[in-house]
Amino acid sequence: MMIILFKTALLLSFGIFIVPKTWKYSLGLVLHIMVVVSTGTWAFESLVNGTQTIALGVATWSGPIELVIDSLSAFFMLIINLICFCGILYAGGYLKPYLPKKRSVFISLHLFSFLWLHGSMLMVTAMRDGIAFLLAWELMSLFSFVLVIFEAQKESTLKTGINYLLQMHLGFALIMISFLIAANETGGLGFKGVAMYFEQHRNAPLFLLFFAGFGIKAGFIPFHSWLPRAHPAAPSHVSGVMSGVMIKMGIYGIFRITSLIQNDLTTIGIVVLTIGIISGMMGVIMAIMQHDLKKLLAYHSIENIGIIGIGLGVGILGRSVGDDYLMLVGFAGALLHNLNHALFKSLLFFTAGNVFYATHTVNMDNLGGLIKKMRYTSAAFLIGALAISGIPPFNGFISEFLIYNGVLHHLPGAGFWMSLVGVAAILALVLIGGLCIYCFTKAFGMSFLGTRRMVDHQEAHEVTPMMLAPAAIIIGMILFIGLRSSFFGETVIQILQQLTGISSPAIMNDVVQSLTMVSNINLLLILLVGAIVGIRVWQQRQVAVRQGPTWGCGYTAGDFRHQYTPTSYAESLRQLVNPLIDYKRHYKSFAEKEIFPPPRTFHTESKDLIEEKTVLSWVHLIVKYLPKAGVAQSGLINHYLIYPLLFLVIIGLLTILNIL
Amino acid sequence: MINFLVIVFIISLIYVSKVEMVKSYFGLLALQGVLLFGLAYYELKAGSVIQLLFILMETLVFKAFFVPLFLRRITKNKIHRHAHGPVKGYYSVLIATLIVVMSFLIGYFLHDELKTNADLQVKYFTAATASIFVGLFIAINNRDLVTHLISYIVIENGIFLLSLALGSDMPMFVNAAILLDIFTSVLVMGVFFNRVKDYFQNLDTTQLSQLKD
Amino acid sequence: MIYLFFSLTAILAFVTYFARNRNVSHVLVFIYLLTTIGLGFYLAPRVGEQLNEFFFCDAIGMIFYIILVIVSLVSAIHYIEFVKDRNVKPAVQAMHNAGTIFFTGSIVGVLLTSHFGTLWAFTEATTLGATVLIYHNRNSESLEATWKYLFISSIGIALAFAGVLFLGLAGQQVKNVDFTFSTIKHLSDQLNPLWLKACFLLVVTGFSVKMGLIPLFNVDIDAKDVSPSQVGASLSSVLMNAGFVAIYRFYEAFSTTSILPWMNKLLMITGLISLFFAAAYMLKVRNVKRLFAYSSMEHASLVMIAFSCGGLGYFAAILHLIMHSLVKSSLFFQVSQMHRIFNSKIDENIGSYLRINPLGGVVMLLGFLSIIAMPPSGMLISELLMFQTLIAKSYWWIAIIVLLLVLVVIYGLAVRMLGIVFLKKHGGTINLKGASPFESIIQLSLILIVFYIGLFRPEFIVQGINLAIKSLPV
Amino acid sequence: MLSLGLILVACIYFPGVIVKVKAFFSGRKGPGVLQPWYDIARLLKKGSVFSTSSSFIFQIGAPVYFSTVIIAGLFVPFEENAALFSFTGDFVLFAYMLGLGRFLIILSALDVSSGFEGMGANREAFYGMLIEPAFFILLGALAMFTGYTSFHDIFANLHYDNYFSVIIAVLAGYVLGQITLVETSRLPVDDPLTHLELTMVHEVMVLDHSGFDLGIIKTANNIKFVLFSTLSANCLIPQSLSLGIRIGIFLVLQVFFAAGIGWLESFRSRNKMAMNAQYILSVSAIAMILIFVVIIIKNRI
Repeated sequence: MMIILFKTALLLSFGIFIVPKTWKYSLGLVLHIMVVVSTGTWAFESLVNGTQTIALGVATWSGPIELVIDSLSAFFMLIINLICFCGILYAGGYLKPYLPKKRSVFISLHLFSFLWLHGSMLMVTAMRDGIAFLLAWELMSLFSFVLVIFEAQKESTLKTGINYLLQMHLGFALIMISFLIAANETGGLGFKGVAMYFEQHRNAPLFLLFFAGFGIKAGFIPFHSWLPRAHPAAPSHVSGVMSGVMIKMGIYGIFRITSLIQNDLTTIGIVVLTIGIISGMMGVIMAIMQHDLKKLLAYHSIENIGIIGIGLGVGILGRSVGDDYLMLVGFAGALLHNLNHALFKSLLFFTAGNVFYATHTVNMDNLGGLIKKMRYTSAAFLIGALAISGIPPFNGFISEFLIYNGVLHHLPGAGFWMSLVGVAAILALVLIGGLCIYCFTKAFGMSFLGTRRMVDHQEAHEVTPMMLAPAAIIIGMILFIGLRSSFFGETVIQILQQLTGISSPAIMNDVVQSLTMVSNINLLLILLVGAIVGIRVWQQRQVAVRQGPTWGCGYTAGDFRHQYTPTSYAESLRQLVNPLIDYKRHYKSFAEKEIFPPPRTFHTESKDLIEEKTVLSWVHLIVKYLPKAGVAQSGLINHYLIYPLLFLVIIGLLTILNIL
Repeated sequence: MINFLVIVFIISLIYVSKVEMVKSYFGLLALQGVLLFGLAYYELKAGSVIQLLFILMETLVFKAFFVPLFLRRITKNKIHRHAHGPVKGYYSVLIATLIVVMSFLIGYFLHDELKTNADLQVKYFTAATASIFVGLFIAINNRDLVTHLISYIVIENGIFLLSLALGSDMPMFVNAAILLDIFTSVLVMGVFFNRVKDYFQNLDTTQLSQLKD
Repeated sequence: MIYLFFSLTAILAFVTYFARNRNVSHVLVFIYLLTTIGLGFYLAPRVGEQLNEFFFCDAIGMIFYIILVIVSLVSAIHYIEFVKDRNVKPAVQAMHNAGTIFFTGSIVGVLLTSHFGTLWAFTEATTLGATVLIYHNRNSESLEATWKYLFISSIGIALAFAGVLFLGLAGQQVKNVDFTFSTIKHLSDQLNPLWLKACFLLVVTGFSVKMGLIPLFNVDIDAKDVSPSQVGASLSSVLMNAGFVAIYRFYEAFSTTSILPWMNKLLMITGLISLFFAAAYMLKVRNVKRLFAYSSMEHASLVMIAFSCGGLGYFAAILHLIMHSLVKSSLFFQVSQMHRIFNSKIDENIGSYLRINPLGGVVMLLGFLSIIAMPPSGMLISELLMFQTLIAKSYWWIAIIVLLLVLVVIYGLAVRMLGIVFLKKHGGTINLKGASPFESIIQLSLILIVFYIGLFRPEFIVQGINLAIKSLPV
Repeated sequence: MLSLGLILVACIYFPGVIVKVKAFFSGRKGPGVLQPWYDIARLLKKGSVFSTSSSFIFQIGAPVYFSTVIIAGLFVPFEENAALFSFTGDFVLFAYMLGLGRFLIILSALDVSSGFEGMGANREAFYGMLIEPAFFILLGALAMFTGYTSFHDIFANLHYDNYFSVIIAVLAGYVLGQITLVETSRLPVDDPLTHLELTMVHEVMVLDHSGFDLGIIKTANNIKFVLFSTLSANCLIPQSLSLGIRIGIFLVLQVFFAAGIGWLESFRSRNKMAMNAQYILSVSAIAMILIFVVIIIKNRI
């Protein structure tokens, strides 16, 4: 039944190209719902009754395709379905202005790719066989690429898209080669083969190869350089889905591989943890330096991936030292953070999309004071910001709390190195948390609070309920996780127990207990805030309340130009991290005898040094020097005859000298 | 006798490499044709009549008579001296000699590499290699179409010698194909040659270098 | 039967040359193609049989015969539109059609012959046929390209013949003068490896011009650029296959001897250097047709690299060739349409194609996906198999180099082709009449075949290829 | 519950004592000990003025800040006497609660679109980010030392069996004291009594708050103060003594803390703004030393 539903949805997707422009979206929505229903049912079933296998009824080069849905796949499937559904809902509102502008083929291509991105991500989670997995994986990259270049008539967007495509292809190639290496040793192209390989050989090299491949998708530093480009270029519903779930496919892959590794655990754990810490720190630091709201969010994806990496790393280390608590709880934190990040990051991107929709800019230097024009949007953004900063009573805290718990629980019994590692992990998490607060007070304060900074966007207005609906759904989920965290903690730990085959009720109880406490306290907090606000309202009724100008320290002519700007807000941190970022300020200082100075402009920019060093320098080298090697096609027939001569002579010599 | 012919052939090669006046090519080609006929005749006396006729066709009629005439017709007092490449005058002679020496070495090397091999006629082989490489050298060194044509024919001569040297007798079908091949390619090249001339007025191939990257 | 066919080819070519009425000459070409189809049906049951002393019909020949028929049909169809659009002079058209018939016939010969001498002769014939086709446009560029092509490939062919002569010498030493593949293969291990090496080296050098590899690739690129697009299509699909088959014949014959590793190394070197140059030019060229020409070169070199790995690589190589022929020809056909619309083949003038001509744009897009080996294109599978063999042979460095160069190629293709499809550019005048949905649909179907192969693993193709490579060492 | 009671008791005189001591050192008589609370009570009764550019964030900022501090208060135990809430990793929640409060107070500062308050908000965020590691490293060290991961268990098992552990007690007390100064923005990081807005941190943030909001913010600050001093008291008071004596010691200790702060603020000058970052980081560094001490004591090396 469900299989038919799923397949019909995928088949009907081609209909998007045929139906008239105005129906395309509705058709897309229906198809998405069909996909969500079918796969969601499977996911729930397999969460309840354990792994199930579904034959898709088509064969590819590696034989018939079948979806193997175990609890891990199911978990990710549910995330994908939720976010993609919200995304398509949001797209309905967001795409409206484009409908008249764009030719219908573009709209169809976009919606088609959105559906197929959804579908291919689901398949990625459910494929075990190598070729099928790789097909699904590359399809995912492909369709996300098409989605990114929605505005492809702009050269910058297209360039970004191509950059994205290339990096994804590189990642794909790495994964493919890793699979092939395993297959070459064991004869099985797929996760089975990988598992066998891990049993027989050293794990670290292959794992790291896989990690690089999946890491490019996930956006671990130094494989991150595509994120801050692609997300701002893409339309918001796309960046929401990409940053919310698509990069999680990389994490999914890493989880899969992690569940298979057998030895070299310490090395692997240390590497993953280190990369996680670096990604987390650098991600958030770079984020604070941004002016573009969506770029800031993109860097925060890197930071959150870093947190997940930390969770994974401590989990692996826990396994290596045989501390089940650390392993399970660390993994649990990482796994749950996938869900959490998917929720609040897509929420943030959708609300940022609302801002763009209303003001046609996401440059924080020009925003400000939106909260008075867009109450709901800004409230939603605030909740997202609190959640992503890992602040109770929202969901972000829960997963970070789990990771903390794992590490802290391990510390007392830890050996020398492990205690240092644990402290490092805690330190990183704390700093990331603090920097997140710094960053999102900036993001929210600068874009929504105060008064407008530059452009006068009087025309800005609250967006349609259609575009707020997904935000509402997600906020519901966020609060649900925050207030019923024990349930989710239990679920993820069960999933991990199935995955790792280690089950210990004691750990479960401990985690459930503390999570229950956390949730109750969150509830209490909300009630208390409510109470105080109530008292306050009552008190305000009693006394005189009036409006007045902001206190200006005696200076009465203050206007919006006196506000703090994103740049000045970031300044104090900037001085601390200057070596890490290539910071430039463009400003012409006053000349010696400049009596009537002309108006001046001031703006700053900060480069991503890691990207510069690791990626761009090489690429520039190749693009600059490789074409210079193209000297053969000189156009002179005489030259064309030299090549065969040389070829014959050289090969002949090599042959005679038995070198060849 | 054979030795005499081979030596003359090789000398002709060296001369070809430094020719200045275009028309003196034709005589050389004719000469080479005749020499080839002589060699072929000595080689294939034993062979069947048809084959002999065939060789006659190929060498005397075609190589020695038709081709030079044809070339003379198409270049009819239009071009006298041809455009040189980087290597000029007697240097090209030096290089040609060098090539000849090299091919002697190769021949020698092969010879005592393969004592067993009765069929390999080292003299022919040497001449053939020399001719092929000299042909390539001319083509690389000169920039005008006539010389390119000439060089092609020189190479073909080399191939012919090679077939003598290796004594591998192809089926008639193939021999016909070879003849046809040289014939048509020279013909077609001649045709294009004319067109190019009409198009670019002079025959310097540097004109023919719009297509490049 | 086969002789009948060739005589028919000659006659038809002759007649077509004198048929100065447009429709008549079109009809003649189609009649000829029908006869090729007929021959195909005649051959189909006879796969693996010796037809007569000079011809036989084996799996690989049959595979590429089918592709030959498909591509020639499509290109003939496109030529009709081309003639209408440019209103080609009847004389020129007659010449071209005669050339087409001759060209196709000679390629059939290359595919079906079982004798090294005739193989060489037919390859030579393809040169002459190709010359006529390339010269079609009768302008200075085409003149230049034709001259170069003719001259260089004549020399190449001459060298190849020298190679054949060496084979003959080797054959003589065991007192055997029969040049059929079977006999040579049968006693190739008695032949003197030195001569075989000389033969193979010269043959690869000579036929490289057909397959578009170093050392003689240059003229091939020019030819594909200046000739009409449908000719470019056949050059980079049919002729490339023919060149491959020609080299394959020698390779197979010698594959049982001690020089097998040497041959593999040689082909590997050829492939790698070609790939390098293809990548280098990919970043340089502005002209779409040259871009595709270099991409053909890249694929040819990938084929060579895969082939030189042996084992699964043979399979990968042939599969790759099959799919490349379909995709690349359809892209070249699409270019002819694009040329009609924008009246230019330089990418600065061609933009937002998807908006101007949606169907054609889709063809370009899917074609792009196919040639950069993105799923659902089947090229993914063949490249995957190629990497598998590279890893199985543990050629790590080669694998890395190939990977990087392929990435560069993808970058080059992406920048140009996606720019054409999406970017807004202010080019010259746009003539929307040029768009022809009918043609686009044909091209689309060619690409969809490749997608089908990539997704569903058609059994007959797999079996055909396995049959073709079963005689090769594992 | 005991801890809560003690905290409340301490709250009553803590701020007053500071003021008294400062007055004493500056040769004045100074107001009564309960004066700060009278001021707060007056504020709570007053009406308020809101900036025209402020929004609902400004309205909820103060209440949230207040409630978070209250909730945080429910975590703090008095040695083996459990607090209201106690579970594994509760101090993580404790810290993040305060984080929530900080977040909202910063936002309400930014809400009024004033340069000064932006400045204050920025510094608050920055220093808060810098000081949090010290707190976590400290508790990590204590967890390693005692083998438990909740306030209550840690302080219940903080036995000073050997003289080494005295070092820990002192260090922990010191670090907590420093954290207190930063968190509650006193000297040397911030001077609440300065009248130069450009150099204020916390005070400048609440410039636009008035009446009820200001009242609860001040209350929250005082409670926060006592919370941290209670934590450091937990580290310092040896458990061998009987409960009554320890309560006594606690109350006296609070007076000492308050007096100490008064003394500090009378004789020490504020850091230069540029100095602050390094100063706060040095606290984390000292906390790091604590870790190594524990490693040595537990002979893990």
